[in-house]
Amino acid sequence: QDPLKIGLIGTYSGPYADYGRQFDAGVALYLKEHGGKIAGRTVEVIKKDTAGPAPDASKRIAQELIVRDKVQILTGLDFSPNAYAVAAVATQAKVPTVVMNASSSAITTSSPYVARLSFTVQQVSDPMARWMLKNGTKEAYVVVADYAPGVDSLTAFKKAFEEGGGKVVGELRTPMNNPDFSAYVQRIKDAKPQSVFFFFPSGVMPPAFLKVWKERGMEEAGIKLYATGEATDDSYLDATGDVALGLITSHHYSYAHPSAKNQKFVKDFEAQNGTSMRPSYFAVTAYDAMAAIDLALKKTGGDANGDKVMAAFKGLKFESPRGPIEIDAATRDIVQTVYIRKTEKVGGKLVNVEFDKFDNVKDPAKEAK
Amino acid sequence: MNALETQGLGIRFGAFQAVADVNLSLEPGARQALIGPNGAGKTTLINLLTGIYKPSSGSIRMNGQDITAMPADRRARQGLARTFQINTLFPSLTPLLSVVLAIHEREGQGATWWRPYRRSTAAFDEAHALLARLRLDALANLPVAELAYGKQRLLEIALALAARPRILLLDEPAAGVPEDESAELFDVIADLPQDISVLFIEHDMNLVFKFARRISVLVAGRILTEGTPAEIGRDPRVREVYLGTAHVNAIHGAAHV
Amino acid sequence: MGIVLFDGVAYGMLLFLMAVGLSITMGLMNFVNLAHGSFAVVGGYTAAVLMNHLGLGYAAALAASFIVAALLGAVLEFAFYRRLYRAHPLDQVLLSIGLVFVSIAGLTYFFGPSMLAFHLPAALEGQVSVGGLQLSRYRLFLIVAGVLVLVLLLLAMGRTRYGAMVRAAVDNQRVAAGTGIHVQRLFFLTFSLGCGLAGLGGALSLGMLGLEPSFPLKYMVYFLIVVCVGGAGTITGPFIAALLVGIVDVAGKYYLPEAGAFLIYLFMIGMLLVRPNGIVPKKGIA
Amino acid sequence: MSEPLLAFDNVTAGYGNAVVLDRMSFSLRAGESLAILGRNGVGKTTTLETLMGNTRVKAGAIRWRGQDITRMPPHLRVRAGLGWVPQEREVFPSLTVEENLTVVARPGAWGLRRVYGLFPRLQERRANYGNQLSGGEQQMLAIGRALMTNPALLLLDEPMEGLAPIIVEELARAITQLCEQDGLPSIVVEQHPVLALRMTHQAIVLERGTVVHAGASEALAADHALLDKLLGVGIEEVS
Amino acid sequence: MKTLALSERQLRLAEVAFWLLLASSFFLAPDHLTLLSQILIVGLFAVALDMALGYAGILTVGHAAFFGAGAYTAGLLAKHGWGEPFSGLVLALVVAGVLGYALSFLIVRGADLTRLMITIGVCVLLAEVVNRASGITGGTDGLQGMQVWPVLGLFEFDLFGKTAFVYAFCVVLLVFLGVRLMLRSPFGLALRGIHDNRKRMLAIGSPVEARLRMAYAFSAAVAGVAGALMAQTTQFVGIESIGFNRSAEILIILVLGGTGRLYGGLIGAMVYMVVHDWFADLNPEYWMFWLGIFLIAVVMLGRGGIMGALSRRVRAKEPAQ
Ligand SMILES: Nc1ncnc2c1ncn2[C@@H]1O[C@H](COP(=O)(O)OP(=O)(O)OP(=O)(O)O)[C@@H](O)[C@H]1O
Ligand SMILES: Nc1ncnc2c1ncn2[C@@H]1O[C@H](COP(=O)(O)OP(=O)(O)OP(=O)(O)O)[C@@H](O)[C@H]1O
Ligand SMILES: [Mg+2]
Ligand SMILES: [Mg+2]
Repeated sequence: QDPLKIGLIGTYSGPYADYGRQFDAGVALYLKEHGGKIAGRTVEVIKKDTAGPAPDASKRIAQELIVRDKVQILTGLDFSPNAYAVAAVATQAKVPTVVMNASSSAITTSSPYVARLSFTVQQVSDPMARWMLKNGTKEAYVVVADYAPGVDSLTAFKKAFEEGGGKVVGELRTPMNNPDFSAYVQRIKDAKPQSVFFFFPSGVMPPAFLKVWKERGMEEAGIKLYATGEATDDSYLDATGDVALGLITSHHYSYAHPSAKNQKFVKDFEAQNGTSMRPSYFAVTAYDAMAAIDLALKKTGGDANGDKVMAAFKGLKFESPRGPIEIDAATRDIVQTVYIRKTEKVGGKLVNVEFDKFDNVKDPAKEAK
Repeated sequence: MNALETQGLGIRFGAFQAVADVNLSLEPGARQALIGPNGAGKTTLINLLTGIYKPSSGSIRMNGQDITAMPADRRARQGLARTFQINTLFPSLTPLLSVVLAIHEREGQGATWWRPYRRSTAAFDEAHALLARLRLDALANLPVAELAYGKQRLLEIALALAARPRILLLDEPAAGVPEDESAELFDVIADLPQDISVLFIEHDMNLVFKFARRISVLVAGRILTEGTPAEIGRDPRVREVYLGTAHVNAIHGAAHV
Repeated sequence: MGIVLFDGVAYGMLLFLMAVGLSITMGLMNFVNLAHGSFAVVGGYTAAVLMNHLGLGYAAALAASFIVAALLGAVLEFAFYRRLYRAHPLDQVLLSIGLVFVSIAGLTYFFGPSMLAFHLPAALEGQVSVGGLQLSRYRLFLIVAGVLVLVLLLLAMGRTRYGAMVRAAVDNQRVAAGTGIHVQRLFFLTFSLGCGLAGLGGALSLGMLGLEPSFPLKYMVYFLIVVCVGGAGTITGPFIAALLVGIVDVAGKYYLPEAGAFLIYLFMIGMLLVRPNGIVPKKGIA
Repeated sequence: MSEPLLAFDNVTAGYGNAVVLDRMSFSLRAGESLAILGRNGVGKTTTLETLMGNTRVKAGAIRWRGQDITRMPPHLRVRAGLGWVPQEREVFPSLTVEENLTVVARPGAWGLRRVYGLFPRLQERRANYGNQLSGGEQQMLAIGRALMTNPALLLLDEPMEGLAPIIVEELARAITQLCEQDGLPSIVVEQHPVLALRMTHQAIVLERGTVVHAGASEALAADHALLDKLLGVGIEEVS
Repeated sequence: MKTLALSERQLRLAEVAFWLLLASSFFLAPDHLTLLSQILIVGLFAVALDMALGYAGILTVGHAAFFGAGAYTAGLLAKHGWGEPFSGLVLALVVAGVLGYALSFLIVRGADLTRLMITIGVCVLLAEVVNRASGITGGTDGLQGMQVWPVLGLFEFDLFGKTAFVYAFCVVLLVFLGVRLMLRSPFGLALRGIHDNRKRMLAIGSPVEARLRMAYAFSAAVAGVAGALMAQTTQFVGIESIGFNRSAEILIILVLGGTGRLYGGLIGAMVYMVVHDWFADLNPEYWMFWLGIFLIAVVMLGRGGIMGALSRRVRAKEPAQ
């Protein structure tokens, strides 16, 4: 049998190059563990760089991968616009496409050939609202980055929080390129809310926010802080430093997840990549995406036909390093456990320690419809 | 009615009054010189007349119409052309194209975008003729930046003439041009149709006394005196502040013309 | 109110510290140096690495960041920049963008694509109470540093013949050389100074901004805003502009958060329409 | 015979690939001023630009006080004693009059005070920026600036252009005096041969980049037929 | 270094050969059609920028505003039920042109740096507006749900990019010819004059600001067409199409190709995108390093971009008029 060709479209350069690195590491780890084979076929991964959000380049790359390189499966896709643009190609070419990160809810709806193994922003924001309510927080101030995922997070959080009887006392949308958070934090401080929930993309925004939070003595002022797991992304947590200590976040994966499967995953990952790089939720999704492709192709007997593979994805259930996951049969979107974690120092290292969870969380945006 | 007339024209740069209370008139067909010490305000006056500066006081009339607030390009289209004391040319164009460009603008075709300029044969013919008149035809297709300084001075005049002006203001047109050629140049100017009014600034007294029919003397921003060349040449005040002693003969020579 | 003003001033100082070098290389020397941020980020990395790995003190790290960035500027000036002083600005754009690309890839290669850890010394953490206001120590430090740099530069560029020589050489290199000015050496030193200031600015910014390889592109527009609104080629211009931008940005975000992303640009466009040549138009330094 | 102050030895030079000076030779004895005459575009300015190191010299050598300066960078030529007034004045527009002067100042007999003495107009306008001067004022400033470098030889490219007659007179007298009394000779490029010849001892006439006549100024000034032949000037008796 | 002198006829032949070669790549490089059509579109965008930057001398790093305006116009039209491609192009042209004309009032005054910053500011503000109006534009997720109808009702946009290539090629050629005509017209000559010396243009009676406004609007309109083409062939519009980064990238492309030289934009797009694609394939992580080295090398080897270097080798004989 000729090798299975997989096109991996991600960001390998520029400010988001960490995404591509994590993708690569996850994919490589899975293949290494399985002798470089998926469903008995040797695998050839062709990786392509979009250098960030770039739908036209992504679409071109997808077309070229299919037409020129004859790949049978597309994956990667860290940014939503890229995923949308590729989804159209997937439909046209009937090529199964596995989204490894792009988090806009409607991506799976936009093409029957798309399945998602990562998460949606709503999926991790909504449980945080419910947990806060459960733990006696009745009043929240919401801060999000002013872009589509931020708005998604805001909407999902607000909906869940208000439906559960809580009250959103203020909203702030901060520009994406915002060097100084002092004005926003000061505004919150003067509003004296009971709690603050924030969503920022992984990277420089959360530490910048947390630094000012700490500097202004917000904790001492008695304002509780919550966020989604992007704020304490394992990739950036070391660099973020102690300002993250004690922050409570909701997310689907922590590098410190205590399961045996994860411990092995982390150990192998470190053996492969060294300890300077932690596996983040990007790496784990990449790993899972390969697992899903492997399982699906095993079901089809190695046949990569688009319709067959997509049928095989539906309802696929397996144990991931993050915990049990499932591909929803109806929506081809992921169903997974969302954990509530607290940033703590364990063995001199900052990690997200899970202490509560919500099982079988589906994408709330699709549930609502 | 005068071709150009100013009333109480003045401009200040900060605290410095560069031109003050100038009442200057230019008759139709005038060949008038404007002389005065360095920094007297001659160039500034021309800049006021052409609309590069807005006056701080006074008014300007052209053929009876008040143009004090009219923008520079409109004045030019109404027939007011000038040359610059310091070369102000199109360095990357050729002399030929520079002149063609000026002709286009004169003909109101500057916004024509739907046909190649090469088709403007009439404009090219006219440009060739004009360049020939100023002996620039041999250099017509060289980049302007590569022309020697003196040739660039001639092109300054060509550009002004291409506008077929009714009023021509020349700021030291002959500076940097050899003596014989500057005489020729002034012949070209003298031969312009008699209804064109010319005002020129010049420090070469041979030329001034030969070609001017009337001379205005500007000192420290104000008109000191005006008169015929003979009158000006005799005026001791002009001699003291401007002429010095060297040019006595030239003046006398001119007076005989 | 007071605190918002203070934060705005501090943020403005940060912008000034990062952009003032550009006012020298771009404004004064007329070199469209879009790689300014690369020198800033090199300064930042220098400080962070020295402090994290060699345990150097903050002050020493700051000095090192200036020196390393200035040295890098000197090397690049010698190898590339000096060949392009008389070139078209767009050629300069191409060169400096090329350098930005190289710097991004290079830093990614050595330090990884994501943020580098940096921790302020304890003395600069937290707040002090001044006249009833809780002021951040780090921000107070930024303000002091900004004023210090302003004063030093004004003394160096304004009082001595040095500034006038640079302006003369920029006006007309051919004639400057023809009247005895050693243009090459002058530009070499000035360019290195600009780069060193960039490095210092980068290192000083670490307490607020995350340090990542893409820093040069991310903050390029901010540098340009400060320099252009202030008046390229001056020192006080960018200082005033940075203060205004900082105050407008912080106050705007505080009082009118919905307009947060728009304010700085609206302010810039407004300022440029009112004062097209900057708050302090370039004529003389100061 | 002693070494000349300045010598052009078969210099071929130009801009880029274009050759403007074609094997040009001339020399200048110490204590004597030289006039360079010629029609438009023959290479007078280029001769001075070559002397200042602003052109590409393809062959030949330039010697200044016995030293070969053919490849010397321009700023060192200034230090070696050449003081240059470029043809289009080229004052520094973003410097004030006073800065224009002080920025190039080198120690010596000439200082601000003396330049202002020569051109009182500059002192009146000393706070103006270079681009806020009248044409004649710029000319004065360019000359003053060259003097501030305290040169051993002044290179004047059409220095009288745009100056009022009374100033021309004064300046001509000053240039002659500089040579005679201060021992500061000049090379004067001029469109007006009569004036230039009066101020100088020697003269050369250029044609298409080469010297076609060299001799004493006085002799040339007196030989109207030759002048007419070389320069096409029908000289009128001016003074 | 000898310069090769080409007569006008030879130049014209070279132009024809250039376009024929491009057209023939339909058969020569069938695997690269999508890249080729994107090169053409980006090339047209660069040509549009050149009209403003190279010819009118308006330094702008905000031209993505018009590219994006065109893209969103075509995209929204196709999303809301009218997917006919040509009418989409025309509407994009009009919208971008009008926007360009309106903005030109802010831009034609002022010095280079001022213009530069105002164009950046306007571009960033527009991008922010698109981000805020996510209900209409999809914000950073991009505009989903475009339905572009087959070209002329016959040719579907296919997976191989054949239709897209032919469609883009024809439109780009047509618009390019229009631009070429304009630049060689009296208006184009006037632009060169303004670029060279604004003061003299005023003195010969040219209404400089009006000319510049017109040039800016033209340039914006062409950029709008390029944006619409990109939207239609991608069948998706991302917010990047209107942002600062795209403006900066197109500037690099144009400068690489050479400004003020008609073909500079197209050549720049070809070289930049092919080289970029090649480096990114070889080395997805560090292609920026190689691309940076490439750009530096280009500047070091010759000024004025590729066309600038070329023009020093090849010189058009001056036509005897
Ligand atoms: N923009 C300005 N700001 C301040 N002063 C100025 C400005 N422009 C000109 N001046 C001053 O105004 C005076 C008049 O200058 P103008 O150029 O009109 O003189 P001019 O009579 O043409 O002299 P010249 O014969 O030397 O050319 C000069 O003293 C000059 O310094
Ligand atoms: N930058 C340049 N590039 C190419 N050719 C040039 C350049 N500058 C001058 N030339 C050419 O060199 C020749 C000599 O010019 P130069 O300026 O030396 O003449 P000149 O004798 O000083 O004339 P003028 O009396 O007009 O000042 C001219 O033919 C001119 O076209
Ligand atoms: Mg004057
Ligand atoms: Mg000359």
